[in-house]
Amino acid sequence: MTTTMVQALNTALRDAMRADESVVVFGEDVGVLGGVFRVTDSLADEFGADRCFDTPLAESGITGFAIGMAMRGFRPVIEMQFDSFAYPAFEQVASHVAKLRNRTRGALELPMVIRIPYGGGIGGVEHHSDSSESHYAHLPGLKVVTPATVEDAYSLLRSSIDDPDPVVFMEPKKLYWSKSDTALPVRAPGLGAARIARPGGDVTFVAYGPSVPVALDAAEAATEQGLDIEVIDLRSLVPLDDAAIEASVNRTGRCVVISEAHSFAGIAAELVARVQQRCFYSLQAPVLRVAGLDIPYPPPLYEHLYLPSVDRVLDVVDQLEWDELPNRAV
Amino acid sequence: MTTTMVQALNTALRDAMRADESVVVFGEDVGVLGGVFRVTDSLADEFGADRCFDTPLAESGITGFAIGMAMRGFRPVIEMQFDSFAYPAFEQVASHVAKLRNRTRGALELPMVIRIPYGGGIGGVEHHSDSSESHYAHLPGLKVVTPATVEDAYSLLRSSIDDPDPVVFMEPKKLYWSKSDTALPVRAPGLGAARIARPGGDVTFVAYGPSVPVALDAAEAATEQGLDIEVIDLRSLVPLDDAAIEASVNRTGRCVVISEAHSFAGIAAELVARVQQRCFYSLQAPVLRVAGLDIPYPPPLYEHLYLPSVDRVLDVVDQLEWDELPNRAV
Amino acid sequence: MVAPTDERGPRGLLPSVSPVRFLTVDGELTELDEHGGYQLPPAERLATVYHQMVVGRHFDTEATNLTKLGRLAVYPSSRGQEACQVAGVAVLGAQDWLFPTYRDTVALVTRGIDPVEALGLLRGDWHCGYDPVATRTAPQCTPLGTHLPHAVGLAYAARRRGEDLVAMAFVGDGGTSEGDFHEALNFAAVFDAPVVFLVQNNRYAISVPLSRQSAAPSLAHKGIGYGIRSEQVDGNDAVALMAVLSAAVESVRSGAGPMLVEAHTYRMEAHTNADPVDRYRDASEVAEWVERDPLRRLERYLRAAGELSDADVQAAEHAAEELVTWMRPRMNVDPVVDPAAMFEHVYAEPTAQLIDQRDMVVAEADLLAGEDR
Amino acid sequence: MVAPTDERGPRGLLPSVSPVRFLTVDGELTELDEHGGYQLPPAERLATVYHQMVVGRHFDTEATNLTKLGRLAVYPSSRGQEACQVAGVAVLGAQDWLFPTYRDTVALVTRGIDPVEALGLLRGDWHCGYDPVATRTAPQCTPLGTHLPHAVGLAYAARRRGEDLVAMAFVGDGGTSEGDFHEALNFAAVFDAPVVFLVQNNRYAISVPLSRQSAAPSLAHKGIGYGIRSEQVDGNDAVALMAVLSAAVESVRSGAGPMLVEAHTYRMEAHTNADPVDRYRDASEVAEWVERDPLRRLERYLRAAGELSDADVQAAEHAAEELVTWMRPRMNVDPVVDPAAMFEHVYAEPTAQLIDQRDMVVAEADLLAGEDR
Ligand SMILES: Cc1ncc(C[n+]2csc(CCOP(=O)(O)OP(=O)(O)O)c2C)c(N)n1
Ligand SMILES: Cc1ncc(C[n+]2csc(CCOP(=O)(O)OP(=O)(O)O)c2C)c(N)n1
Ligand SMILES: [Mg+2]
Ligand SMILES: [Mg+2]
Repeated sequence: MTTTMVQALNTALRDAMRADESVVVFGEDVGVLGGVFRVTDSLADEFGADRCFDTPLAESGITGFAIGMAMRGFRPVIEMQFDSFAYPAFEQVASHVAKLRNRTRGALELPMVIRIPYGGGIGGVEHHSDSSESHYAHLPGLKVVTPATVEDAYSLLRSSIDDPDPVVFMEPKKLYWSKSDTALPVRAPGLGAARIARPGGDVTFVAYGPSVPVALDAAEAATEQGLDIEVIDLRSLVPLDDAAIEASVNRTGRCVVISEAHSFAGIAAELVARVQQRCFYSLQAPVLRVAGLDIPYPPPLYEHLYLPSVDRVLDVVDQLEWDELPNRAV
Repeated sequence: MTTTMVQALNTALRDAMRADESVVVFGEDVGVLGGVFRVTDSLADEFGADRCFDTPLAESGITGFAIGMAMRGFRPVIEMQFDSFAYPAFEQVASHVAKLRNRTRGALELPMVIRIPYGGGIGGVEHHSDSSESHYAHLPGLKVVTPATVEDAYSLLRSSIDDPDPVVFMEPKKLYWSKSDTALPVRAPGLGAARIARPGGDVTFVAYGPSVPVALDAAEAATEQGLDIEVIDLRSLVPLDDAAIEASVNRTGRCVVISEAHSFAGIAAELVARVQQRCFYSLQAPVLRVAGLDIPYPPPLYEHLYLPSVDRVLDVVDQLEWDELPNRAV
Repeated sequence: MVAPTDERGPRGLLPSVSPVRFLTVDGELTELDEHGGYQLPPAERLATVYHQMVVGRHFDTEATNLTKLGRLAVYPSSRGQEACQVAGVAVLGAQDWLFPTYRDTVALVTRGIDPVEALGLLRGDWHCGYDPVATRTAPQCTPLGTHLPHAVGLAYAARRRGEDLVAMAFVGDGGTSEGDFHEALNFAAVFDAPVVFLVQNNRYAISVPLSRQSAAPSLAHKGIGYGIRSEQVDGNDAVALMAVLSAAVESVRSGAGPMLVEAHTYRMEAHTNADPVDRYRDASEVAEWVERDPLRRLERYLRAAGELSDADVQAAEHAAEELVTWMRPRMNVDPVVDPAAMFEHVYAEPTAQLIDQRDMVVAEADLLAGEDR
Repeated sequence: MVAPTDERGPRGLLPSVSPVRFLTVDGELTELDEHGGYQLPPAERLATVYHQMVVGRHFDTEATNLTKLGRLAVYPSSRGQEACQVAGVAVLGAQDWLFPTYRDTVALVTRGIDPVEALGLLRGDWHCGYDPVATRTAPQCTPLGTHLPHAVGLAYAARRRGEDLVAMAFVGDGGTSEGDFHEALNFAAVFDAPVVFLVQNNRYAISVPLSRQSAAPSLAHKGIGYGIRSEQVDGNDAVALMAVLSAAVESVRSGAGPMLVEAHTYRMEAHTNADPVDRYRDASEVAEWVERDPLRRLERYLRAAGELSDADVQAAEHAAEELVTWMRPRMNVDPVVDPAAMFEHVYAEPTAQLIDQRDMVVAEADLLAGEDR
């Protein structure tokens, strides 16, 4: 049976709600409508309006309400309708969600998940395509998780709901309708373990979420130049699997980080900074980035120019200080 | 006459208000009280309650109100009382302040300044010591400026108020009471030009705001090891003076970035990423960071352990892959 | 400590007990006690409003068609809300400012904005297709409620400059739940800013019904909590809207402080073309509201009053057809996409970093264009 | 469309026209029409409240002293607001939850929290010095208004679990301007959460006077905009507070939905010890409020009513002295600073990255300790 990422997320929520009565789902339009992307489809039907319900339109309120429910034994899974519509909740997230456990020396824990559909590529009008993961990754106390495959969508969401810490679960909108034939449930290792999405020996691509398919396509295209590229799918930005990245780059000696978020001061910069520090003596070339442009996310007719593309990635691969490319070396 | 940074900022506001009637100052407690740090001291007296006034306690409202005033010809300079109390305004900043010019193809410009006292080191209780600059630097459309000296406090604030673009002006609380004997006004080049705070040939320290004195002290201390360290004070994070950093690191071959913000996915990571890309062949060692720990900013009794210290910087300098330290080489 | 009987006192701030109504569903004049003390607007103005509503309805239908043709990324229809949107604009002078949401494209067209420019956002051409300064119309706002403090700041600024300017800010029932709604109303009251807040309560926020949005007696009851006078009005009754909104604008213009008006209306279509509306509401509910159609109601009234002839109706239809005929071919042209344009207006002058990125994108595009040739 | 006469209708939601008052400034019983229909609370309860207020006042004075000794980073005094803070806690059961702000340290002590733990935040020892779960008291909240939605969520959650629990959330006049206040009240009403919102309107937000904060007839008038019943009360009248707040808690507990209570009071001291209060307010204003001192007022009333003897007063003073004597030496001990503690509880388990950072910090500290030796 073919499953889309949306369906996998939906199944993950359903299975989590079946497994644990304290899991509740709420947000804007998540009830009868099933969410604007249908991720919560029919949960209200199966579990009733007490366990899956709509709220007034107020993201700070939703987040603060979830904190309160978590303080009293629930495991809230809340939906922010789109990336930039989570911004009103920023204070709650930064000053409370991220800090409550620490502030209270562990007396209050917040096992809550904030689901945020993010990124571009779906032709959304302004404010519907931001990649806001870097903001969350910069706030200690949050875990930041993002799937790139249907299987991981299921598995990572289940792990996030099970996790005792607050998780910002970023769902790549562009991949919502991607498909897989794997039967659910599948469970991968918990949060913090990256995945080698494609093994290779010449270059390491580090990617996550919406950029993983771009990385894979670019790696495939690069075989024409005789390049054998490894693709790492991070799965979680916090905690980060340094070991997996380090091992790969120490083997390949070259690394490109791919991310849709604005380049400047984004998470890709962190990945570059870590790799050049940890793998300094292995590096044959600087660690390069293919990231979102440092402009407001453009209108639909322009977004193909904004997004990291296979061509742009290949151009950057060309800049990796090759004496001669492997295929020419044969 | 000795001037503190607070006084220099106050003089800058005063001079800007005298020079241009459209400059207005508002926020929480900026009127009669003169701001909790006295940066707006006596402005209400001199310019009247129409040009310097208190608002209700609502940072999103303050920011949105400033946008509206800027749309109708004013140049608002607004104060957020402390770093983390700007978080409620995050949506206004990210979705409007940063984007309005671009959204309207330049028809609406926003010559406004958001002043944010930031960083730690003053014994503040929780939520009073965040270094939030990385969030703003990650949002295209904003300029992000921060002084490290009394002179720059004046000069950069004047330039920020004159600027046609919205500027997030981050004031290092720790340096508010630092002093200088230079007479005001002083004007340095506009936004985007870094400053060599101390010339040197062995290592480049890249710092800004509250970390500049730490960098200078560490550079001084390192002379004991025979090290001659250059300190760059960035002054503005956006626009960034790549050229100044690049020229320095190409000379020194070694670079340490110092920043109080949380290390992970912070602005320091951006600086590291840029340096390793632009100066790859000059680098004798990985570019390292001394940044804020990845924990919620701790309580007053712990903050000395959190902040980049001279000792910590020197420890990192030791890790810069020296065959032998210069003084031993003599 | 409190002076409950001053001129801002409770009685003067609360809205009418039930929505002000001039027309029955059949377009007959209601009894005086439903008028809430407001005056019947002059017939010529109502005839103009009728004309604009007809144009608005046609425009709206055409925009919905354009989504089917793939010419718009998305379209949130104004159908059923034309009386609110047209009246909200009709009561403004040219110098006044309008602060619309994504839903209010009919208001833009009524404001005289070129319909193709008005559809810029939804076409995906640029974020705002018209010039806000020239049209005195802020960009349509998507993040809910966030434009309300802008309206307050702008109106206050204008008053400070001695300008005769009122800001009209639209917001939905859902939008009233956001923190920015609260902060904007409070600032408006504290700074005495000349703003009319018009809540188009169309009873849904996408799928979320009003009952999940608020437990208040009416959304207009929020005004008193800020010391803002408020009113509620039948939002499908163009006559009542014109009466209430012109009084509101006049009062605000005279310096009596901001006002909050709630218009009770209904979103006839789905939230947008992409919204499976049947999942969350009954066709029977929609049917009830067909009965209250604002256009038919006004037409009946004006005809009965002898203020609208067949020729007038035809003239309106004709003007609407013309507008649609004018916009259609222009909407069928693919907008020019200039890669370098993305980098303009990020700042007044691009930074060095942006110039590098622009050069990269332009080079890529040139290469691609070369390959295409 | 609207049912203005249902049980949530306007009349039932608005507060009394003027603040409910039982005691004159001189501690005499007011006329019945000032009681707003509330019952005089039982004398024993009032005597207990008196006792707690005395203890609270002494504690507050001691805390202010501790700042002078450098033992606290900062202290926002409760002086003048003891009636609000003590009554707000006195009406709660042990199972109920309190959501205090940074100002409400007297409330914490009344709640039975160890005063040294209550001062943890201000001492700089840790962000929250007490165990919120054991004490059913949320950490004192600094970001204004942000704890209010937590109170709503927690109270709703408890109701869902069938628990008999009311949440009492304190907020200042300034805090009511923040968006989170709005969102919290709206959620409380829509979800029928058992919460009492107690606004301590002490007429200042640091230096910002009430007139710059709100133009509403009273802050209690905000309730109706959410469909929340509201009341206003003299916040320096412990009898009125006990009457109104116990009725509020009872009503909320019975399932009648949330309530908003505004207590009109006054901040006698500066905002904190670091605040130059003379810059923005006249001593004469403060002098007026000395007359309304809540403690003296209650004492006079109880004495006149024969409910308070000299011995009772001495017992209260004695208890207060004991508390202060107990806390003083403990506050003079330097708290132990364990570098590794910073890294605990960031997550349930530290990440690999955090362990690296912890090891670095601990090594530095060890080195330093070695050097010190
Ligand atoms: C801050 C924010 N949150 C969520 C959204 C997503 N969203 C777009 S329209 C909408 C419903 C708004 O309802 P209402 O305010 O009643 O206006 P209507 O669409 O009915 O005109 C939502 C939730 C948004 N645009 N902004
Ligand atoms: C979101 C936010 N903005 C600003 C501040 C800074 N601040 C601390 S207390 C205070 C005044 C609050 O006044 P009020 O709510 O009336 O409470 P009071 O101090 O009078 O008890 C301000 C502005 C803050 N803590 N949080
Ligand atoms: Mg609506
Ligand atoms: Mg106050």
